Amino acid sequence: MVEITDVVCSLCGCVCDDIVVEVEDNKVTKVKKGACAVGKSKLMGHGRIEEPAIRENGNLKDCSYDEAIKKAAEILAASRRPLLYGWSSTVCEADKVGVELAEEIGAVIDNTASVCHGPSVLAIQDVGLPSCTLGEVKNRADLIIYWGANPAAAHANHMKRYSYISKGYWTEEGKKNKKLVVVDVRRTPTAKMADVFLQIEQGKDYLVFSALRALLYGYDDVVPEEVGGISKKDLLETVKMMKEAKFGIIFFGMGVTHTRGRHNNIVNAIETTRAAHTHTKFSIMPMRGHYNVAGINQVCTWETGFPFAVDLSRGYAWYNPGEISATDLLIRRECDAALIIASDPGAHFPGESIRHLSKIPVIQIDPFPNPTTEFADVVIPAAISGVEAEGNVYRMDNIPIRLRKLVDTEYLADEEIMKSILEEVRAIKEKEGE
Amino acid sequence: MAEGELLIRNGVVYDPINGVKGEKKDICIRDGKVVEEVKNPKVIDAEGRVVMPGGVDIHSHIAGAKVNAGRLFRPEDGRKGVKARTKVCRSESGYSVPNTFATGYRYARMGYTFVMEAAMPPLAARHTHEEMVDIPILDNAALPLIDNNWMTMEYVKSGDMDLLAAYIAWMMKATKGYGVKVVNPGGTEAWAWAKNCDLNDEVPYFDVTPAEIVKNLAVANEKFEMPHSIHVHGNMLGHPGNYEVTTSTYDLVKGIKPYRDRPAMHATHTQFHAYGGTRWGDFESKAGAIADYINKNEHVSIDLGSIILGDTTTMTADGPMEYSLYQITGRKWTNHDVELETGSGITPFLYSGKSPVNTIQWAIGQELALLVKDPWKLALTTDHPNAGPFIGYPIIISMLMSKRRRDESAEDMHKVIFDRAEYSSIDREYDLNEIAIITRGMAAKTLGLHEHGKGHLGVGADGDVAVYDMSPEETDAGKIQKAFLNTKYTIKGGEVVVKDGEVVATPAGKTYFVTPECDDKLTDEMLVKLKDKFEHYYSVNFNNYPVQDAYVPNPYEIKAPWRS
Amino acid sequence: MEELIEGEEKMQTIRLKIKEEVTNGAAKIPVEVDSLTPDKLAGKTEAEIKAVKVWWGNKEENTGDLFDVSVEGEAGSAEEVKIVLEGDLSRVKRIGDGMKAGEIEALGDVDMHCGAMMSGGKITVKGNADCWAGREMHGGELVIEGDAGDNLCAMYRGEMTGMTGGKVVVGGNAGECIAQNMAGGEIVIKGNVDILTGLNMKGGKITIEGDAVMPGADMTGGEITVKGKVLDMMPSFRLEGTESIESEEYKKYTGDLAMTEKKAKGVLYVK
Amino acid sequence: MIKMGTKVNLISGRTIVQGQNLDNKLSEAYFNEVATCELNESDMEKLGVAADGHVKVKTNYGEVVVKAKEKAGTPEGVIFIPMGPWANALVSGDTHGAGMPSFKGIDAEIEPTEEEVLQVKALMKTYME
Repeated sequence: MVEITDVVCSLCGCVCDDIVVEVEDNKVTKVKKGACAVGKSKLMGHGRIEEPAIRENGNLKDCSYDEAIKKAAEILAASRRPLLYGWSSTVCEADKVGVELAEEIGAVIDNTASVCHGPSVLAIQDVGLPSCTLGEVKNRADLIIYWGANPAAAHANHMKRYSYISKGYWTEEGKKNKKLVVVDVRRTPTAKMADVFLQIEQGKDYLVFSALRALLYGYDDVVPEEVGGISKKDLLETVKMMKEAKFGIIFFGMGVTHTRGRHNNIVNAIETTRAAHTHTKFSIMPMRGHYNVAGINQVCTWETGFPFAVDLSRGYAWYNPGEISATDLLIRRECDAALIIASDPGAHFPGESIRHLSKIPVIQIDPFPNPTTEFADVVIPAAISGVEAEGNVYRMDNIPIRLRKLVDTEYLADEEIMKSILEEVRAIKEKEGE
Repeated sequence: MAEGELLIRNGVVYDPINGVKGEKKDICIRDGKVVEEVKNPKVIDAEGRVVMPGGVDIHSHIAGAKVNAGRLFRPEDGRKGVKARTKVCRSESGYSVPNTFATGYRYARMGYTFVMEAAMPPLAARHTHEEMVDIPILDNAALPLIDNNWMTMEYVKSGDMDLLAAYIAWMMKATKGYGVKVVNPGGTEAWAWAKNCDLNDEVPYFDVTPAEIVKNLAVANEKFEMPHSIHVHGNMLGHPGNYEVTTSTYDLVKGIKPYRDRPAMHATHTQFHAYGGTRWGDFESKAGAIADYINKNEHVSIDLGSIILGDTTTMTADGPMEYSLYQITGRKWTNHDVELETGSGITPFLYSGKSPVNTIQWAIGQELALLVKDPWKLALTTDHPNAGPFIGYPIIISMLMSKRRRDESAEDMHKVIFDRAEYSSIDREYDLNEIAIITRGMAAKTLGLHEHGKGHLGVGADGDVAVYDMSPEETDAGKIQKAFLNTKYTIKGGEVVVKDGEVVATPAGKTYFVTPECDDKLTDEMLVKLKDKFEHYYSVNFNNYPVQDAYVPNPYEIKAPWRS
Repeated sequence: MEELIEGEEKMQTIRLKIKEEVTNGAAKIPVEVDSLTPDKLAGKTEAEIKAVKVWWGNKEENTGDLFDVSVEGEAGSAEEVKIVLEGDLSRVKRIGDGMKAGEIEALGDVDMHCGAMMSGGKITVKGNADCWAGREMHGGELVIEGDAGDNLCAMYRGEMTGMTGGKVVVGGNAGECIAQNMAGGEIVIKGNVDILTGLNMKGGKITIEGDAVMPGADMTGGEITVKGKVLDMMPSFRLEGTESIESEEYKKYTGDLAMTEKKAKGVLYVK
Repeated sequence: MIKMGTKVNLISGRTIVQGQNLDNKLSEAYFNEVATCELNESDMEKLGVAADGHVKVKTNYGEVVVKAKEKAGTPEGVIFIPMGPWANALVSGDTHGAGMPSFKGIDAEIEPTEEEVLQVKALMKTYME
């Protein structure tokens, strides 16, 4: 038995890096410290895609890595509008090869941000993002607002490590001298912990943000007695807390990005932060979901100039979420082949888009079988990043951390698989005399 | 590095570090290095053309967290510079915030082969390195920010210079960094509470002043044989009337004995620090006062931070300054405070020749170059992309070389240029030797890179050469500008990477970093304090903090022994 | 070339009918026709037009391979060119993208970016137009007889300014965030609009004959008139009183105060 | 579509067990967590469904059968289905020019049913028809 310390969790955007595990017979046998229930489940492992496979007459048939990679390359090289989607539950090293492949075959490359915090990115492009690292929150924040976010379920260590319950330099006493405000449609487990819970009417976030801004700027006279299910009295109370804080932070989740208004809700949340910043220090941060969704946004940006939804069909980048994003392409039946890596549109895309995906050739690269496997035509098993493979990832506050390799594996890492596909595609193109 | 031999024949060579001022000369390269002679070389005919060592940029923001945040939040800038991939090149995008590939190609097209990334937040150092590795062709290095760090301020307060040096050494190694960067010392920490600091203000909660931070970092830096001095972006950047803060900052290192023949401080993007007046309404150039100081003293070197007119993306670890800028423009604004270390702000900005303030800024950048007598004391920069994108360098070169060009430009600008700046009264014109100094020689020497083969063409130097498609007699400013934008040839490590302005090869560059050598006992003592910081205040574990070797696949290590 | 009698107008009509095989596959891959504007085709013969490249997915194809092309008359300049697009145009993107003069008529529903960045001439869409029609429009006229999608006349991502000039009329409804960052020009929507019309607008005029949801958010200038109902009125506008427009009473609001009083120079008329 | 049931507002989102089984979606644990629909007590009563009773949820975009679960803190007229294949059978793919489907705030109708809840593989099969 070996104990490994400083293990980095490859599950959610918290990327906790103080985990201790025990490894025996090349398997993680115990998670001793640091991980939440969700992270622990990830580290302990689940059933795998065992062999590479190619679908024949409706059934997946096992094959070698070489055969699967060759088949994948053939599909991609022949495609007029290929989609390369996923990238957030793998490491940046693999993402880089993905962008290179997208350029090589004139593909659209998109990542799971488009169905998660893509709207946040769009908002940042309109107004910017006054933010900070999570350690700043831990050391300084005395007002924490979770808006449309339920960390108790989705980012279980977030409050403990970084925000409400954590202890830092100016926050030695933990939650004792902090205030927690939760804004949500449901009284979630997070909401139950709050000093103030604002139960907002579904879909009215935009209006409430605008009301808060008007109040923060002092126009109490125009704001009506109730906005989005919240009384003016409660809004005024919240504004008072914001103004009186020494360091405030808004964490927002998919409760805001998924709902009516989408990115403009976030624009408004950021504008609210700016308005609060005229009184005191105020920051805002998206609760990024997958452990490296921030990372693929980073890689895609430094390589193409744009964070997601990038069309390279003309050999240069055209960026336009809403047109180039995966859901739109699928619902509009635009693409004629897809490579899905480290993500599961089968489970997380609207049914309408899965319908098209199930009709075109699909290549899946993933350690685990999932709904996407059900219609994938080529299935390539991969090593689990953070357990069987190392590499760089970006936490939700864009801090880069290197995932550790804990055990050996026979499975190829995503980066190796992607490199092989790229090589194979180049060989095909060379043969075709391009 | 390319194997084999290359001969660059009959060029007119400007190699200021070796005292070569426009001599017709052959350059011989074997296996990537300059040699005395070659036997069976590939020949490049440079007949009558200007030949210089590969350019060295002392200060540019090309890689890392805030550069990428700039790209990410400016798709409207991204779409300005798109260019399709070719058989050799990846696709390009961006104007003021180009993607990694465009960054490498565009610098190489201008004849540059080394660029210093000027600000690396230590906690995000991996990010800087990931991008630097992705920038083709260029050799590069990065300066970690060490000045607003709690560790630094605590040692400054306690006066433990050796422990501060031990911290610098550890940080240099942990970040694979090149030298100590200072940005708005104390002010960025204050910004975490939405405040700022002037040079002699107390930093909230830390009981030290920015002046003390600067001085002590300079002292601690010189405890090692560091190739570079501390690299300082002082307090009150961009504020009218800041020139006195600037010269007071320079004064702080007077009397500190540098390890070798370089100043004890490099003061960067000086244009932003040479402001007179009391507010924007009576804003005026104080380039003359700054130049006077530089002319009379040897302990400070500067780079220009010269303005390029047009839209750009400003970005700096100076969070409060970016906030002020955003308040002026009302445009989008990103801020990113980094725990225990630093911060950053980003906002787009349009420099317009119709604006009196921007006009004076334009004048100041060039006035500095024209009024500082010794070009070895200054380097050409635009603090890319803060004062404008680096692809504007040829504009500044043509201005410095042509009084006529400057007069023409002044006519197109706001009339304040005639009464609140010295611009139109200066007759000096740079010659090509001086241009070679401010675009390669000075930077290489100030960074200590000339001892590692950069910035010159002496035997043993790297085979990095720029051949410009112009004769040394050229006086047409337009033609000069064009020649400096796209080389006839750029050669990197003996390999032709640019031919006729097109990138033809994209070898990977090297990452230069400095390893200060520090006594174990000192280090251990320092680590007690540092580990406590990690245990209680950082959000990343100590063992996951240092940049792993995997991030620097092409390393070039420079050891910096402790000075006895 | 034959000399023209003064005053006689030359006119060229270019008919482009998309071939069925382009649109009837399992995947409906868009064809991008930014190279087929009157400006770019003026003076070209039928054979030359057939050879103009258009992007279809990741490959460039000849116009003649994707469209049946016929040309009547001749033209010396773009003003004299009329392009008629026919067939299933629902996956034809960038119709009239960047056009400066001349006329385009699209006989059916069109895909995204129709009339994007146009600065002159006229586009008539006989059906619906998908998102980003009239994006960053500077001048000219865009008539959409059916519905318009989201982001009609908006800016490109990250840009400060959307539409700056020209006129747009939509016969049916329009989608979300139309006229975002609008700085000039005029838009008339005969039907209803979805959320956030005129978001962050700074200038220009929008008339909504039907209903609107949260119109005028973050506006700092310009004018929006909603003749139908306003659902979810922004809570950060100030009611200034009533005004009569075309002999009907309207409430006049100014805003958006969420942008601060100094900037809140937008005017919103609501019946 | 003829609408029969009670009108509700559908939202989807994460849960902790859903997260634990993110890499384990073909499992019983995932099915038991995700193929469910949370309602408040009074809505449960109104519909006349007991805990674990089956309900059919319909929207303009599809319909699906899931198990009902009572959950305090859910507002009246709102139903919550954990993010996953069952919720996604119901949501709109219209991204309104933003790339993001409408995962929350969908008009839906809900009614008790005797029909079985489809396992994930069977559910995916329906897209291949």
